[in-house]
Amino acid sequence: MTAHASPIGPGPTGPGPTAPPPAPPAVSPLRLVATLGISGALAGLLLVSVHRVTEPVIAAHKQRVLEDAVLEVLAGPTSYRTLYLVDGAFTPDLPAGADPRTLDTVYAGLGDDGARLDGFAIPASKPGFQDKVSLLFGWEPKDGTVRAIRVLESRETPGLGDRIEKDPAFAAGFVGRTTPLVGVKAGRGTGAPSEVDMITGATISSRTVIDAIDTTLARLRPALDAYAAEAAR
Amino acid sequence: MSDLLWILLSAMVVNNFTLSLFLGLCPFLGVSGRVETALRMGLANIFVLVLTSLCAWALNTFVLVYAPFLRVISFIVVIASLVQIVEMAVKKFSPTLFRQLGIYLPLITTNCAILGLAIFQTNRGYGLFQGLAFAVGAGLGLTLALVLMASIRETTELSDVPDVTRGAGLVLIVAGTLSLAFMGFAGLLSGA
Amino acid sequence: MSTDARLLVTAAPHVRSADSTPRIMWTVVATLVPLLAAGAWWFGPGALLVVAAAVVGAVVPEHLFGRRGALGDGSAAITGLLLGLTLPPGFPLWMACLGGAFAIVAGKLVFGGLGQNVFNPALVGRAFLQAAFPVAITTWPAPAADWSAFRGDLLALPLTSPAADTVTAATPLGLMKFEHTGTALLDLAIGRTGGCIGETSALLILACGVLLALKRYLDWRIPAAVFASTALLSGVLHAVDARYPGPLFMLFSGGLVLGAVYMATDMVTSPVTRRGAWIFGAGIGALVVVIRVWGGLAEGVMYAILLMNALVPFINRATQPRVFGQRPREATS
Amino acid sequence: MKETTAREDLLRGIWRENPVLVQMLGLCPTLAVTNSVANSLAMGIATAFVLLGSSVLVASVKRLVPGEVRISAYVLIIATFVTVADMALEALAPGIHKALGAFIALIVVNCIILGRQEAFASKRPVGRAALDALGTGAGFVIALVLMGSVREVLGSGSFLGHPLFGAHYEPWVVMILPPGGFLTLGSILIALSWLRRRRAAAAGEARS
Amino acid sequence: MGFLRGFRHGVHPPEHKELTAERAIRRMPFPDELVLPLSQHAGRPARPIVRPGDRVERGDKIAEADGWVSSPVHASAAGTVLDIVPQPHPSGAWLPAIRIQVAAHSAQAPRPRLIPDWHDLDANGLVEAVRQGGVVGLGGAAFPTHVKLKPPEGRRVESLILNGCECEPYLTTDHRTMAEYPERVHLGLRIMMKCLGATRALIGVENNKPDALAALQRTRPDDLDVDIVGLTVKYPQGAEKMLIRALLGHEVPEGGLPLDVGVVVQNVASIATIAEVFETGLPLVERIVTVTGPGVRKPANLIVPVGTRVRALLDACGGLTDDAAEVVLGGPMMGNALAELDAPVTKGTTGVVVLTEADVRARDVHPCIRCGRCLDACPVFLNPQLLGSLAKRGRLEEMDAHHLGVCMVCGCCSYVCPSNIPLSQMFGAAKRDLRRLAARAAP
Repeated sequence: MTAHASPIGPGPTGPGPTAPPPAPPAVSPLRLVATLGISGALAGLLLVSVHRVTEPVIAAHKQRVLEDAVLEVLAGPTSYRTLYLVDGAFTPDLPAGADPRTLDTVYAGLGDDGARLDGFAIPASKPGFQDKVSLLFGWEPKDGTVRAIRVLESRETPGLGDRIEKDPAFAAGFVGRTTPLVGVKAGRGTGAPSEVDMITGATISSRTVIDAIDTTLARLRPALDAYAAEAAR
Repeated sequence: MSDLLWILLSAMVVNNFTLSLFLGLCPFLGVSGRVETALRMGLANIFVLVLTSLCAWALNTFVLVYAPFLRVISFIVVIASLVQIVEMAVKKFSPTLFRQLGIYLPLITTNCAILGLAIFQTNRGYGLFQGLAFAVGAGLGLTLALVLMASIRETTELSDVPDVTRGAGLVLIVAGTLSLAFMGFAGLLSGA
Repeated sequence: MSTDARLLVTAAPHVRSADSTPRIMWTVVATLVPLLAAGAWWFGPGALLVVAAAVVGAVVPEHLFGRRGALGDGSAAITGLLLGLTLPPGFPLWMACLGGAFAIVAGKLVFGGLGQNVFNPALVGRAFLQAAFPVAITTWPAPAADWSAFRGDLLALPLTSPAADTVTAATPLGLMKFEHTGTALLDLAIGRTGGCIGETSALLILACGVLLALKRYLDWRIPAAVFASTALLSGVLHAVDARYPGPLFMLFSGGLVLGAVYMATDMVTSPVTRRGAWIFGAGIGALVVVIRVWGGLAEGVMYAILLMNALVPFINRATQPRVFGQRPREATS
Repeated sequence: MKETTAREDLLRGIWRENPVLVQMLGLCPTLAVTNSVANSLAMGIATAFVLLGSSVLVASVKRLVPGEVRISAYVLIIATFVTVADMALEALAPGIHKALGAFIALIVVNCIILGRQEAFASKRPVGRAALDALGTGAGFVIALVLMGSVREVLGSGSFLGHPLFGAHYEPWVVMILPPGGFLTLGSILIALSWLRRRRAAAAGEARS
Repeated sequence: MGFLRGFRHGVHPPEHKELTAERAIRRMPFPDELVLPLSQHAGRPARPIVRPGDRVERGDKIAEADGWVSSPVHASAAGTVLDIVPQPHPSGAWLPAIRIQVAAHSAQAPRPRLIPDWHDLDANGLVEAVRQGGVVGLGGAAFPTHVKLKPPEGRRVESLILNGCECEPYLTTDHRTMAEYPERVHLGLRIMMKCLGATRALIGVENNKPDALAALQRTRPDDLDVDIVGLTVKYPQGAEKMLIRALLGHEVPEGGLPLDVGVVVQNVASIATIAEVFETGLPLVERIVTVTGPGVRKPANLIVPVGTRVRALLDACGGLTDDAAEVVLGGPMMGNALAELDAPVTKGTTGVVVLTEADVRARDVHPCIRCGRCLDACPVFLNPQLLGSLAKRGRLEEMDAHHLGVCMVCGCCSYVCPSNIPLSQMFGAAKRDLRRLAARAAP
């Protein structure tokens, strides 16, 4: 919002006069810079301190949220490993100087022994009805089936499209389905293993989720398969 | 390419900066009494938004990776200086343009659309071109909303608006209706 | 006559054309009656109740807060009727009533009543209902076994949800958009399809529209421009990629005919200039195609008209007629 | 400057010169985050915190800051407090932080805050500045919660997350969508204007 | 006639000309008293040159033109000057007028020629003769004719246009004039072309007067380049600018005069009067008036001495019916309603239309519904809808910027408005206010 009172308001703001306080005559530029510099430094100091206090809490929370989601869609494993797509292959090691946000990232579930590959948790996103829908889905590389899905962020229509996030029945419809998925109208499916029931009245939102999974897999599948084959050996 | 187009259209109509994200409301509710003014204000905004997007991208890529907590401060400082520099540059190189846009530039500094753009762009992790598409879309969206509101207000000025609703009340109801109408764009380019 | 005291002194002109605003409005109301009848024929008597609820919702606030005698000009009745005709047959009555009230209050009264509003009030009400109750308004109840039985959950108590287990039947546009299934053109033309109460019988609406256009109670340019631009755009798209629905389907499905004939031509919210009318109509047609083809919604007529309503002041400005004797150079100012 | 009492400084911003409902400032958050009472409350408190902090600080250091860089210094101070609030909220209530999103950071450009610094804190003693900030902050919270209540009750059928009308209530979804924000604030302003007019009319009648 | 020429926009009010269209012109008996306002023309009022008690003969000059844009007044009957006092005027105001007691049983004898024979005069002499004859435009506006006959130095008049449209409903004076005195029309044309040096003339006649067209065709002189053109029936075809557009396709520039496109327009009645003045040698002392409308018992086309009170004129037509409600001087579209029947017929009075209660019943004014009919009606392509809402809020400057100046206050917008908004009345008032403002601003 601007500091300029909007003309539609009922009148000038505040009780005080609008004239600035009497400026001290001729302040040296040095003092101006110094004032700003010092206040900047103080502000920085304050921020750094607060950051140091809050950062671990925030990071831990983020980590927990991610972990929850990853483990939920992996449906089984209790630990996982983060993989980055570098030069067409997944590797757990982040190359020096690379920004992890710009790389495709998946999470490989680890079996009881802490080493065996047990499914992938894969993030996917696609523009939906209102805005981008982000989700995480668990995927079984052996037969290409979906283990579970969880919509992480969406701004779909409340009561309609947001059921992709809020309606457990919708998410349950993905479990065990073979990719690539095909959306069908609820109750109209033929029973094929790739069919997923869409939400009545929220076809666009439902299809967004399905398409996000399909396109992400289409892009990453070679690398995922290669990694799975490597791990199986 | 379709990604960039979606970002642009999304910021422009689907999630219009003003009508859906409530950014840039001050000029929308206040300054937009005349269509010409609204148009110039919108153009000035597009200009500054694009520059801001560039700066925010540069800051995010080269500076804020190391000190994310300085984000708000550095954005606001950069935007303020940016507007100052633009104002000076325009004044020097195109006095005509300055006469037309000049008075709007200071208003833009504290327009939350500019800071909003920088922050949204950062939160969504947009790259350089995505950011530019976002900025252009947002600016066009702002301009569209401003011009629509201005032309509607020119008409309602000539209507027998009851005293009770005259002013902010009516403007907000109109904005609400515009916002309802823009819901028609929901899902644009997503169903295909 | 001995004294001149009886002489009237009025300003010129001393003769006036016979048309009056109430006459225009009530004629429009009269032409809506066949549409109501068609709605009742296809969807059962419950449809009439929905329309009646919308009319009551519109008329009561107009009476309470409007100008003195504002009901007499018939415009509130039109708003209620048109809103009712754009609702699904089994729409809960309390919602229809709320929509009618919102249409009149937010769509008209806040602007100062008849003639002052910017947006078509009926569509403001419809857009509000669409945003408020997205599920109910996209629930198209399947035909009941008995013609006279109420469809859907018409009688849901105020503020409560309609029963969730309504059997639904899809609209032609929904079928096309989400299942890529067409509907026979004849069914579309006479209205033997799912859809809103008043929008299914395209031919009937057209007939009423021609009647009104002949009486000059609506500007034929607007529907003509809507149809032309819709047909042209969808024709081009269809020619490029046959997956897109063809122009005839586009024209006859959904609310396009009703919208073009009755909503877009609302005098208050459409341009006053002839050139403006063409631009306005063409814009509606283009937006309809854009929303139907690339948007997330099956139907876009309502939004297209509302968006163009918002542009009307701008269009009026831009299409001011060139004044008699004005040199072209000045005409741009 | 007209002298005001401490009581006036505190109470003024709450209703009579309510920053949102009367002065029409800070509309962006008022419309953007008030789709639930909890969000409104959090946003209001965060803003009030920034306002209080900045006012106290500005009032304390006003003699040290030269007029030329006054605005820049204020913005710096405000931005600092906003960042603190942002980080604190993210650490303490991550759910609400996610819901408010970018709008926390946008407190920086909330003109209520800069406006109070310019109009009041930079000219008055620390105590008065604090009172003024408290009053204005409270007024902001009240306006936001008013908006949030209307929108949550109608739009979700609940208050602070507690269902009010039972399972059969059909929420008016539009109220928690963007148009609902505009429509709610518009209706509130029209209602207030109507009340003011009625009161003025009544007062006029009483006099005559 | 083939393709009919016309102009764009305009309206089609019911004509009602059948009441008098077939009735031959007859002479009305002299009234007992005449009221001759000093201001019967556009421009400065005339200066009286008689005193109470003076005896005057028919045709005597009783008031002298005061300046170039002014016109003298002549006694229209022999009698005695009673007084010079304010009297009811057709405009609604009370304005100074010379009252003459008509000499009873006077023969109103023809007198020696007061106006010289036209054959002997050059262009300047003709103009002066017309001026002395007190001839003004008889179509309603009453602009002194001699001014029109003398274009400014360096302006050439190519075409003379004769306005025989008579587009106002009810009126038939021009119609009867053309049908009964076509030779007079052609003679007037000849004199006028000589004055102006124009080589070409066009007579525009609306197609609802076939007998007038036929009569003009029949009597057309072979040595003159005269086009007699049938036009579509539409109001306001008789407005100068519309007529020029219809006949020649030219648009008179905004703020300009017909002269700017090389045209002078003259009304048929005025031209016939010029011919008559030169034929009889008598100045303009009488004119043809249509007395008509559902509120008058015996509608007629009458030759009326200028200065006859409307009451006397109506009595000559059998008086008013019981449901008569409004007496309009001029046509119903642009004419003035009379407040008092004592007002006289002046040189500019084309007709007296008496409307009944059923015609003029007050109608409810509704809010503007932006139907755009006024835009489709406005013959000068204004946006009366916008101008009307600006007028309602008194935004005069903006009205001016939206070309209010072009408005002729023809009444088309008011006529079509389904909400009965008095648009043209508002525009007339706004134009007056603007003129007043401009006059005040001028040094």
